Amino acid sequence: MDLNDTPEQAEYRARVRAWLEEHRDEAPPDRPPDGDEDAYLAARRAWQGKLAEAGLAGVVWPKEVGGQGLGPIEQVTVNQEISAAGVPGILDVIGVGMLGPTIIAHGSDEQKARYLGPMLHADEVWCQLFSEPAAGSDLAGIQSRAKLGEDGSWTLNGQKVWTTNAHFASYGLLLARTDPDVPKHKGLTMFVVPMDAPGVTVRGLRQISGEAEFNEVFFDDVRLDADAVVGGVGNGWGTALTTLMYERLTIGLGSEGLGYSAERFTQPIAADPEARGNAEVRKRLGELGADFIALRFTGYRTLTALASGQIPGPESALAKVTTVNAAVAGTDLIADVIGPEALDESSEWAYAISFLPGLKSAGGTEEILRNTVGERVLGLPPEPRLDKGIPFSELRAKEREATA
Amino acid sequence: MDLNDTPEQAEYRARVRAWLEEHRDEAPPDRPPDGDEDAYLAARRAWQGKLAEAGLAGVVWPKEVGGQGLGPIEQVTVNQEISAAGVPGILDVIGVGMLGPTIIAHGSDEQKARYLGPMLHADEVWCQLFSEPAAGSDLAGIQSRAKLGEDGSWTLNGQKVWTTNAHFASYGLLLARTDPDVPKHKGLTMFVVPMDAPGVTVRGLRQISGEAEFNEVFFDDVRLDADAVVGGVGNGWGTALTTLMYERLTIGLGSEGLGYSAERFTQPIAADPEARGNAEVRKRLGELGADFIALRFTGYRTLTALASGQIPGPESALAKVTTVNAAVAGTDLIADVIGPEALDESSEWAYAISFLPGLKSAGGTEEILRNTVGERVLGLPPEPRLDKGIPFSELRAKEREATA
Amino acid sequence: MNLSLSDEQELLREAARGALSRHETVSAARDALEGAALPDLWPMAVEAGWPGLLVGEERGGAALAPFDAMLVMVECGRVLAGVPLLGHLPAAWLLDRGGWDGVEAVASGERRAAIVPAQPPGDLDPGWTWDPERGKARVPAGGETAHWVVDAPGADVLVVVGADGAVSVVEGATVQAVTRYDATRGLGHVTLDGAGTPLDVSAQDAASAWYLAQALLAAESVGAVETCLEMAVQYAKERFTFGRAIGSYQAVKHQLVEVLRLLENSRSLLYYAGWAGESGPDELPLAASAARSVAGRALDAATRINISVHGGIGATWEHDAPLFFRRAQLSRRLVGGTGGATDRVAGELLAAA
Amino acid sequence: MNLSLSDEQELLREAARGALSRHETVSAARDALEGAALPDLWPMAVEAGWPGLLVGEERGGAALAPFDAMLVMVECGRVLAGVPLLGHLPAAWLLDRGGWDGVEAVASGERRAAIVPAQPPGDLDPGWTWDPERGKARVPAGGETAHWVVDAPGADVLVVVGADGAVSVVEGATVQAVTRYDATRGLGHVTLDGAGTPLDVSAQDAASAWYLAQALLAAESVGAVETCLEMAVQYAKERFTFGRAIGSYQAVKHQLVEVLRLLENSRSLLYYAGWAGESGPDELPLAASAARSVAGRALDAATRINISVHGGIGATWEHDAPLFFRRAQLSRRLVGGTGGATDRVAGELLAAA
Repeated sequence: MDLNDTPEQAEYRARVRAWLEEHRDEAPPDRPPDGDEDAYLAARRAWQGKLAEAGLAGVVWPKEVGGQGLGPIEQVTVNQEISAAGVPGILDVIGVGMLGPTIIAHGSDEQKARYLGPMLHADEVWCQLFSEPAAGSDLAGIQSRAKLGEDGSWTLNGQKVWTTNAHFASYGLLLARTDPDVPKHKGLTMFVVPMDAPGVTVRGLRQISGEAEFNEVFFDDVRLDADAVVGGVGNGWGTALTTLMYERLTIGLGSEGLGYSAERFTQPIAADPEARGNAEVRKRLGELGADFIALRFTGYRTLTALASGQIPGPESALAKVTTVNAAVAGTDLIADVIGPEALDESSEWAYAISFLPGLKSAGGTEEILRNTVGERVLGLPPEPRLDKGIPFSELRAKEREATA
Repeated sequence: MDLNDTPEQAEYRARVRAWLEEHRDEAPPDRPPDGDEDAYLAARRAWQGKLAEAGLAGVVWPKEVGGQGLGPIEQVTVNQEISAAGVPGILDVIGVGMLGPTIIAHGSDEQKARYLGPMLHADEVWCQLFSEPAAGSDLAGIQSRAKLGEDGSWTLNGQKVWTTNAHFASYGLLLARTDPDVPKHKGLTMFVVPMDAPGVTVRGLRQISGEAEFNEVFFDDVRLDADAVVGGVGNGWGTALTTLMYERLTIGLGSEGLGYSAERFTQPIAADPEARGNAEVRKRLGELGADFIALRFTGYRTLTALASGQIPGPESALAKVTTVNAAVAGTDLIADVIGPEALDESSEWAYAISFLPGLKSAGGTEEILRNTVGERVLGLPPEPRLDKGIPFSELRAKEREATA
Repeated sequence: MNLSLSDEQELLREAARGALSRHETVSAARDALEGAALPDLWPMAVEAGWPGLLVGEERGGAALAPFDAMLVMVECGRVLAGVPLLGHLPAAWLLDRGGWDGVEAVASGERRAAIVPAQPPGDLDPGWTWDPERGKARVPAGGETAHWVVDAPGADVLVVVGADGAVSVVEGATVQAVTRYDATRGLGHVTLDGAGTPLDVSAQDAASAWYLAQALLAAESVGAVETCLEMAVQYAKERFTFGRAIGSYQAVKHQLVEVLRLLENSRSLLYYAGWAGESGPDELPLAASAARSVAGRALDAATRINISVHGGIGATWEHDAPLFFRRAQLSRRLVGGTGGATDRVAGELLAAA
Repeated sequence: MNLSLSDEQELLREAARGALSRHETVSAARDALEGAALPDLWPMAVEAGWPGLLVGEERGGAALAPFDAMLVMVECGRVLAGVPLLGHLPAAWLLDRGGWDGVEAVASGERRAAIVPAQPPGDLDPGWTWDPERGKARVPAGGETAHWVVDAPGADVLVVVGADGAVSVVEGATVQAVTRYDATRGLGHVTLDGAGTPLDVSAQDAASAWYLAQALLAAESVGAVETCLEMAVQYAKERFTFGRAIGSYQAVKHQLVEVLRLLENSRSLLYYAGWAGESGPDELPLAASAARSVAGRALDAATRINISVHGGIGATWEHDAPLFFRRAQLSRRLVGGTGGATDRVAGELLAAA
């Protein structure tokens, strides 16, 4: 058991740190200042470009597509050093972290050549177009429909939701139903969608805080060429699983990345002499603090597994459950100690209080995560599935009937 | 809203109190002293006989079967006065509270004439023979088998469990499968079983505390006459539902009867100057204390409903969940405050700590209760049932296959 | 023993629900977060006779009991109505007890009152405490500004409970209106210059006013829990995933039943608080604190579970669920806090042991 | 960054599991409740070299790290083995640090040691505190009898941490053996007459011994949680109700996943405590307290859920589940208590803020 870098890792870290030291003045601030969002985004794109040129983006991408061909430990080293330097990381975490690897795994040579370079340098930012209003936990239940025309092109209609960055993305990776007459996992296909195509409409979706952290995206007779298909017609579910695996990996390594930590929740209590001596406050702080510290070491364990070639399983999803619940306990505690002033909309605490309920469902509800872990990790028998083997069109009809 | 007695109720209460005042010296102690259990039971039987003669047992039974023909408020008045007088109540709570009403509702005239009188006077104590090792939450899944002979008599084989009082009961009311080739709710029949019949074996079942609070009962070719059937052959499930309704009622009115209360858990903390000033201890006490007080008023609400002719629904089952969980919170707190000494086997707290885990499952697990309330009270859709309409014998075969 | 509502109480409740249903209070709660003015519901309250609910008949009131006022609060809570009764009712009750001259105008609602409350002494703290800068009661009274006073903005008359439980009437105090997270809740920082008129009430009356506020807040919370449960149950029946309504899954079903369990416990304690407010003053501190404690926990659970049962959509601006969540977050930290009420339950139990 | 076990650690663990599997420790735990003598596992421990795990090689020990000792404790916890290592290992480590003459015999296991620990000063309390009559650390040291000292009965050497953290060695103290609820746990009330020999260790060493005990207890708890989870999962696969295995119901499945979640968090913290015990002494108070806190919560949940998943049968004398429940109930209240460890986590975080 060793928490320290090997000599090679230490050398890599030193190089990363040196580069960041030299270039930190070129970095934009982490959060947009009041005012011009376009200018801010441009600065973040430029910064990602510099990181990519320095080899600090796409760390785990293969060399032949412009990556560094390194491992997860190096990726985490880069994350840690970027965080320590107090500069922002890459802008397009979703593209580089999840969608790029999907194209690398399933895309055609042409797709790789066309899309990966601009993605890595943030010349083109990407968004993930999987979730739909009617298909939440049941991702395969999507209804967006792409119909094949006689000329080999596709016509897309439907709606996506919870789409981060859609309002400035150049492309989206989209899952659509191409055959409703087979069981639901079988009739799906993955597409690359230009976000400026005619018929694409993006609308901000405001969260509890009032900020539009996500978007809804509407598709109205959007025409897609035959070469927009990624991974083959009807193979959309398998292609999407690759994205989801990388999503889990990003979350598994990023438990501290959400900005919640034992230290953050300790600060306001340490500043309050009465609260810091109150047994109930201390119990709550001790419990949530221990949870956050556990998460740090769960991250190290995940990394150890990755470094020895294992892929983290659904159990790393449990880290998300712990993160959300400990953060809720933390904000509850802080607001109890500080009182109504913590609920001022401009307070970091009010922001967190508003943000956490949505985070609970993001990336899979806690209920679905527990199901998955119970079945895949503990080997417990699955729920009876009423939708197995039934054509999607028939399923929908049944649903309408049941709620009528 | 009135918490006080009406003049009529007050007069009834006064009469009950006067009788108890006059006869309290004749009452045995509430718990057996060390030593002769047989003598103690004899004293408790005699005491129930006196209560019955005074009209303080079978309060809600109809007059024509020896009861008082009064309502639930009078029953609770009697319970309260007996408790206030510090004397034990009736010995055969299960017989008089649940089994007698079942016989009253479904029994033949002969059965009522033969059994109800001796039950009420505790000349014959009864036990409930429903639960089985393999049929826990799924009560209808029982496997005890009664086969009809050519002479019209039945031959019973099987095993029952969690049977209170079986070791001194004269009779049991037993649910057995009489037809395995129909779906499971349909092939059941209720029987009266003499506990001294050849082939009946009773074995004590020890709980966590080491005490045998329940029994297992084994039936080995036990012969039952045709007139042992209660409520008709194949009608056992409907007959059992009556018993279960009275069980719920007994629990619903008896939330304070388990001996847990806010006051009881307050006592040891009040005696400890440091604990009573500790914010964390106070928070835990405040929460569980408020829960117990709520239970008291939930009981009054149930009683109000009963008095106006409504039957308490499954929601009164929630009172049991609150009781068990608040009592667990209470014992946890007390043992944290007192330390290991609270875990001395002779301590009331160690006894409660040992007792509560079993209570959690008794009378239906928390999970089943939540299902029932969710479906019957909130109107939520049921779980998909894989066992519906399938003959019992076939179900069993499937189970064996799945676990093989 | 009879806990059923009287016909008059049923009527009062139905009338309240009817009156409130004529206003779009929930969407107003959302608009108010963006700066829109809240609809003025005071005329409706005046018409319904709510301002004088707890004032004697000879002074123009309805002479009803705390439980009746709680029934009205349940209805207000159900729809997040911004009716300033939480501040007014205990104030009006104290003014009536103290025989204050102008009580008729307060009872009629012509003038609106608000209480600047203080927490009565408890088993650990012999002094009166009040809200300083936090929503908690832990600093001895005597500061110059009372923070987070509910319904203070716009009140014509402030009834101030000071150190040692003495009560005075203040007209024309400086009130800085503030909004925090739940825009339906009027809050103010009240600067007291000591120029009040003493009101002739006992310290026991001042204490009862505090506990009355706890009971009213508990009732209001119960109403909000009812709505959250109804919303979540409805959605759980309609929303399908993996071929089944989500309400058929135990994970969802059991959470909704948990909300019901907390709701039923809260309702039971409203009866206790109502009974104590009318007939058992010695038990009012325990009863009202227990009601506040359990209803506060219920509100917290119900608003969070309502959002999570709805999934992502439940956490969006346009959905109603977050408005109830905002209500819960602020209520939990007002008038001594839910935690303070729980502590008081323990204190009362310990003092009686 | 590498948290995988070394080959030696894998071997140590396998050997421990193998050695323990040759004893019927779980049924012995049941029999002991009825007065039967526990099997003496000390010879097995001696043969395996456990008594000297944390003693230097030149003194006859194995010179291993705290994490290695924790791996052995996990295995002991899995089968409720009554091996008195919780008292012995911190004592032996202190005796080695202090260069005590007789340490070879302690390292070999020829003589058994036990620590009479004291809780190091924290952010609120500048003094050392120890277990008085409760399992808590809150009365300043100096009393004559230390209660509830783990593994004291039968120990040849007691290592006593006194007021101000001074450590002394006591041989032949009066120990009153007691049993409480979990008959596998040796407990004693130790009467100290002050006639010990001072041991030359620093207060920091004395503090580390306390935190070492916390980490060992955490590890032992993790082992018990593993077994409970395995038992419950197995049963949930085999037991059918309403035509389905109970493990297919979310109510059961999600509870088992909750145990897994707590277990994984506990395991992560064992790594932290192990690392701090070897390489990060400044972080040991935080790391060991956090491990104890989370593992204690895990043990509490796992033992209760294990019983309830089993239904009624899980609460019977003949079943193994209650034996683990008994272990949890007592462990929670020993060596400062799980609650004390949680409080210390807060204290360390606050002191560092």
